[in-house]
Amino acid sequence: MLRKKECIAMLLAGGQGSRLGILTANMAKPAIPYGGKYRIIDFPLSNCANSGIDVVGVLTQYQPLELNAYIGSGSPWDLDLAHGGVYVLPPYVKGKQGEWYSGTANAIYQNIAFIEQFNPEYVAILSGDHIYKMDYNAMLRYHIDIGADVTIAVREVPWEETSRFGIMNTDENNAIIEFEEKPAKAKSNKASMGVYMFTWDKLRKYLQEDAETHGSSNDFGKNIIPNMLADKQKLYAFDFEGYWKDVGTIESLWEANMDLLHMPMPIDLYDKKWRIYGRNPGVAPHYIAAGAVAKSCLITEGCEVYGRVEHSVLFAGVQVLEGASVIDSVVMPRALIERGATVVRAIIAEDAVIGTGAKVGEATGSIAVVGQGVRVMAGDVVKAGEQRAQ
Amino acid sequence: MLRKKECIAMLLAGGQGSRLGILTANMAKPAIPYGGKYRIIDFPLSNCANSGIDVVGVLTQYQPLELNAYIGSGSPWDLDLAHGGVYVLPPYVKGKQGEWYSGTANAIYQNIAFIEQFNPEYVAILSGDHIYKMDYNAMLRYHIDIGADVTIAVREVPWEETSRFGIMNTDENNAIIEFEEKPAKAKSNKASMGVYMFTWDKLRKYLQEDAETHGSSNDFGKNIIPNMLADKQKLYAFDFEGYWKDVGTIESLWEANMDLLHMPMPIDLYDKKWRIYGRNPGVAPHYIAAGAVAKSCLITEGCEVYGRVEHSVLFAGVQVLEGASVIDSVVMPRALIERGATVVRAIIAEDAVIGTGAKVGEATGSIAVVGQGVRVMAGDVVKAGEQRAQ
Amino acid sequence: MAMKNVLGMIYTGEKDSFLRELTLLRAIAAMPVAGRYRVIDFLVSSMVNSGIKNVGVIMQKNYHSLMDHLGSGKEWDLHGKNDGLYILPPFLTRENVGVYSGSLDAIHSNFGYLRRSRQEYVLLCNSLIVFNADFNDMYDVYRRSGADVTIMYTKNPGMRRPEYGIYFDVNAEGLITDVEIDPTRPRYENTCMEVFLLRKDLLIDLVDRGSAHGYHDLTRDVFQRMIRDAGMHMAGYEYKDVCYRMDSVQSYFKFNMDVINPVIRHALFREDQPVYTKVRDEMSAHHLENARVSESIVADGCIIDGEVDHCVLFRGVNIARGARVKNCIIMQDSRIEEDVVLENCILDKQAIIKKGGKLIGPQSYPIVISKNMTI
Amino acid sequence: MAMKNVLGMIYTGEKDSFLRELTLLRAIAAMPVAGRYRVIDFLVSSMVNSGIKNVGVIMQKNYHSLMDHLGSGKEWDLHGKNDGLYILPPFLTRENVGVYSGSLDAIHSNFGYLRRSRQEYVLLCNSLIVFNADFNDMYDVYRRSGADVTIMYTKNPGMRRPEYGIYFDVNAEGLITDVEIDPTRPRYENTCMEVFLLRKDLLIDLVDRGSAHGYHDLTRDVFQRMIRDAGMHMAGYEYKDVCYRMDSVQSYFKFNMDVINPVIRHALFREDQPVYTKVRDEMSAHHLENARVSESIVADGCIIDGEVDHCVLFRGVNIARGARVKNCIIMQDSRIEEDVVLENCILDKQAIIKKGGKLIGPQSYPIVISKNMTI
Repeated sequence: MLRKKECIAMLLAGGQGSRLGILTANMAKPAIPYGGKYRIIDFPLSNCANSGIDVVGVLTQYQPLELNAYIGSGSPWDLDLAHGGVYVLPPYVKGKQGEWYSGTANAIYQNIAFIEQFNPEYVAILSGDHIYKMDYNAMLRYHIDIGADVTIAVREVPWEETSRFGIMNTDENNAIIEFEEKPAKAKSNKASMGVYMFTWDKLRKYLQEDAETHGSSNDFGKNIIPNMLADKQKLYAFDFEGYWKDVGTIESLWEANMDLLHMPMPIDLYDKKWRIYGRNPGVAPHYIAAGAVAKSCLITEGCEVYGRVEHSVLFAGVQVLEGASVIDSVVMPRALIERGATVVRAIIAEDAVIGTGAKVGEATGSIAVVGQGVRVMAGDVVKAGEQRAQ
Repeated sequence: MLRKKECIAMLLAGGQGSRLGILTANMAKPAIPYGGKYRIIDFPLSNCANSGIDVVGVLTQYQPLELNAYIGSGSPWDLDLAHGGVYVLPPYVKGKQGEWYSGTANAIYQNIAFIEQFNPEYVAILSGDHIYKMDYNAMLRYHIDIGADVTIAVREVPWEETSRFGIMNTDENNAIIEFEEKPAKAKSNKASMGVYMFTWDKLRKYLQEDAETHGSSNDFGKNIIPNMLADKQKLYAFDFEGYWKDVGTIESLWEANMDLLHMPMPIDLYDKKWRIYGRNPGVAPHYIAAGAVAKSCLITEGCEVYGRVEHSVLFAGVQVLEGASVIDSVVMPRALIERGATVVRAIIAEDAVIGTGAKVGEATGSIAVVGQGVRVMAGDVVKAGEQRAQ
Repeated sequence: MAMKNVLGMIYTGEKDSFLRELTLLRAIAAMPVAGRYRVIDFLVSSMVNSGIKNVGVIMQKNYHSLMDHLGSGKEWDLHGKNDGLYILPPFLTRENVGVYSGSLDAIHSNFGYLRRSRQEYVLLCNSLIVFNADFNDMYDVYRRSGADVTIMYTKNPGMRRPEYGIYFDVNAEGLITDVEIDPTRPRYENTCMEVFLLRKDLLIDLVDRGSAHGYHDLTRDVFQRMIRDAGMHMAGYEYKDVCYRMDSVQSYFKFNMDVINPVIRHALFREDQPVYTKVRDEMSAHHLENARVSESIVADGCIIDGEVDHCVLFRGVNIARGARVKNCIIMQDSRIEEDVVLENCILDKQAIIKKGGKLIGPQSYPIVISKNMTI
Repeated sequence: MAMKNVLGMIYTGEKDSFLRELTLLRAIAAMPVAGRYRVIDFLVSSMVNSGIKNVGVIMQKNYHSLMDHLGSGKEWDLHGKNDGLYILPPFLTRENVGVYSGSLDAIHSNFGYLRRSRQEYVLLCNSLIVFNADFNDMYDVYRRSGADVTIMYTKNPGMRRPEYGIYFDVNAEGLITDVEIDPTRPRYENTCMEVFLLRKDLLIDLVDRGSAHGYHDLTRDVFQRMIRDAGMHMAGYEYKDVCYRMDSVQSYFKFNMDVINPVIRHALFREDQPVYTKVRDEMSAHHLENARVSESIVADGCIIDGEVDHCVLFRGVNIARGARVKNCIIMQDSRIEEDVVLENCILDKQAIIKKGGKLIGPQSYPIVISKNMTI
């Protein structure tokens, strides 16, 4: 009874993100706050909304509570629809027993029945943990025009970093002729962004074959794409230019936030034609007290600044009290920086409290992290690179 | 950041419903169609909406796909809210490993963090597989006024059936002094309806204790309630009068549908003050052709009747072609009864096709069942009591 | 996803006097049809099914029930923060007392909405035609043709009216070469459906210029002049499926009677292009022991114990035992008591025909019973 | 869940001439306040937070921006099929050209909505007072008092107006014993907040009778007579928290300046009673290298590189390097260019002050710059 959809998206949001340390102790990686107002998953969801894709399945299995509550009915992304919308898809019991997702391809395989409800011609497979603005509709038009079975979004990376990525070797028509996972000596610098546009009939066939293959990792990069290449299917690369960031580590998460303090921003988040949507905390505008200093920083609703904030990103409801200073740091929602505390080159997670006169982070060295809800006692010190948990 | 809620509901919809045979082969019991326009879960969800409860957690783990799609954003029950709404809660991975729900109490235990987000004073625990109209707000007011720790809805059953139920023995104030599961010789005929109103602080304490008890079945009826009784907590019965039906077997599902053909209906579904909401298929009014017969039956939108329909319930989009007859039967959405076929004392599941001249069911004996999407070939016979699967 | 770039705009201020009592308190767009729908449902659903995400409905007068029906646009998935359904009543300012003097004036008053919206194209429609179109096809034709405006037309003779309507001549390339307005006898079989597709900036420009010259009606005053004077290219797009014009009691009656016919009904209600409407959460219809229903369509919530022949019964209608109803349209929550005889009648909502009543009208001029009447 | 049985009804037709240019194109209820809100947000949010599920907003004139702001009611979770947010414009029929002659007339025209709704009680409010109340307390007092009507009042001297307003005497039992309307010097300190709680059927009866006697204003014509003539019991309910009346440019300016103060702001924006508004999905505000912001509130989407002292900056405001802005209210998307000096100004939306401009008003009579002006 569901209306046929030309294209639906499946968003892989199951990542545990263990390289993000204590930040992902109670939270799936796509739920991590980013950029003052967002969570990482806002980017692919907003891209879908802006591209006109109105069915999005979100595949989760790790700590989905925060993500589930955050996505809710999907209304921030206009995905609260009667005919489509956003669906959170955890593993479930079929027949007598349940089965967890064993890999990215398996997660899609287990949800074939979900996809078939919408009878789509094309399925976009997206990753839930990158920061970028992309028109999936343009990619779909390219995929259709070129007659591909699968189109893979690629971007050029510096040659010296090619060994960290899945590299696509293409011919002069952008057809993919070879795929190398983290090659020592790359032949191309086109790296996969983990964004795939599949013709659904083809994908279903390869998912089914993969599921029957004993010993498969059930992974798109390791199994599905190499199998399709081996079978001489039509694989094309779709060139993407623009900001793209994997926020997979503490350092890269911090850097991605600092990137926004450059003028002009490397990723334009003021762009009214491609807004990034997120759940709004619904609090009053931020307040800068007499005598406070706020410069080269992003500050959002609900913040109250009595102290000094420089070259930092403050999320909703952060308070920086008199005499406290926050420099080169990321302070997540509702954290409290008490009087005289200093925070330098640090990430302070949600609801953390930095006590009076405490010192977090150092002007050089690795980023210091204070975990969600953690209280750093008055006068205490959190060193560069330290991750302070409960 | 979530607004405090006085009372939220947790709906146990994990039932596999194995006594419903092939009807639950691909579908959780609460998703079973009932009454021409509804699915079983519409009753507790509509009761919540009509009672003013606007946060409902739906606990599923068995075949949740159909249920998930059916619930969607929650809009049919006005539960598509930014501050609350309906949440589907399957098991998930915490830390390194996942855990399936081991019992009704365990399902709630695993979702304590979900509940605490709303900081409720009271939590209603509901079962997802009964047909009844009940004002949970009235039950809550009773619970508060009498100062109970838990209030259990009870209804009087015929004395000869007491051995099939959980029986509450109460004193003159309706305090529960004893609970007997399926007693051979009952002292009371007040049977639990599986509807509990808990003071959340108390419930949380007992859930935590139960989770630490080795060998517990993690079940409300077997563990939580007996433990509370043993500890002399305040347990009260809340008397319910009115229609209540457990549709746990093929026969009772058929009967519950046939009940609606009595005038007046034993459960008034035309009541504008307590509407039962459901997802609307969005099809045109039903059509009765020249020469067709339709009497003593419920027919809904999208049906087309060219043949004969008597004392039956037709769901949306059912077609009964020329010369076909449907008597004393339940025909679920989009089933097709081809020319000259006869259906008697049967349940025809969704999208089934009864071929030309085929005969399903008999005038006496057990109910015949044709499963979802099954095609009964032209001229074929499905006997009384037979369950025809693919 | 291509039609995302098209804004739907519906003008609901049509002349309604031939619909008599039926439009006393409602716009034509809000007329109940086919058992559970309103006229506007077809157009809004067509737009949404075609992929349009932003629909503005220009209200004129009597728009209370239309507003109530459309609500937040949720039934059409048009309730988003961006785009969605916009209800555009004639707005009252300190100076302006509302009431537009024509479609041109109405669009002019909504330039703010037009400019704010993100779409580049506008699909502009009147609201009195019932049809279920996939506009993607028209959009493709428009894009390929390079014409300034593409206008939908039909050859369906049922859409022609003596001394009324707009008729085209269309050449082999699909371009409109002549336009006739309200001819006594239409010379061309191509009847304008008043569905226009054009660039938003062109629409704004045309309306602005038309307004400045004191014109009132976009179709009648502006488009005809465009070909004649401005040398713009207008292309025709033929709509080949079922369509009906709701401009009189007779045409309203005919449409409802026709829709009983499965062939017509299946053409209008297609599985791949559903027609959405406000949901009432009614129980199924109950056919009781003495019901004898034949060649009729019946909405949910009806309770029938009498004889019903070739009728359209809306939601919540009661037909008591012994009543006989033939060739009638009976709207929501009306009650027909015992032994009533009705033939060729249109009963508006909540009408009651008391026991034994008898009303037989001629088929060519059905009796109309107003809302809430008890007879 | 008790307030589920109460219908919220907001009348937005107040006299707005003292707000000058600011209400030229918008109702008072739609006035932008406190950086990201509209006046009506406080009332609708209070109702919703108190558990009211059905809110009707009676529109009068200039309601375009108010309608646009409220939209489908989604931001307040008032977009359901049952109950929800109802926009009630003066509706035009063949006979009626709209425009109510007063609150009584307005409510009378919406009897249909009142009767259809399922609630038994009505909380009736005007729309020009800003406060954040939990109405449960008032409801409890009303239920316990047994009075026919309960009316909210305040002793806040800021709410008094010479020759304007309604003042009560309240006895020890909380009953209102005298009402003064528009006295030159109010004799009582209890100022009516025009928030009434009563049974729906009583409201309908009072309005019906008032209408029949040719009265226009519910508060002024009917309630005063109720005590004097009909012997009905009216109880007072004192509201003790922060409240402001938006009835002139001065009071509007004062409210915005006051809300910068954390004590006032925290009293109005409480974590347990959030104020909802239409979300614009703006990026955070960016304070650049040369920003020097002090004692101000700043909404998202602002880009600041100049000096800002004791100001309210709405969403998307730009303050260029070298600009100095003091004691100003700067609405959405306004742009202050290099080296501009502004003091005691109210800039309406999308105003532009060109490089080097200087505008200094007296604090008692701030300069108002209209929407879209470039200076």
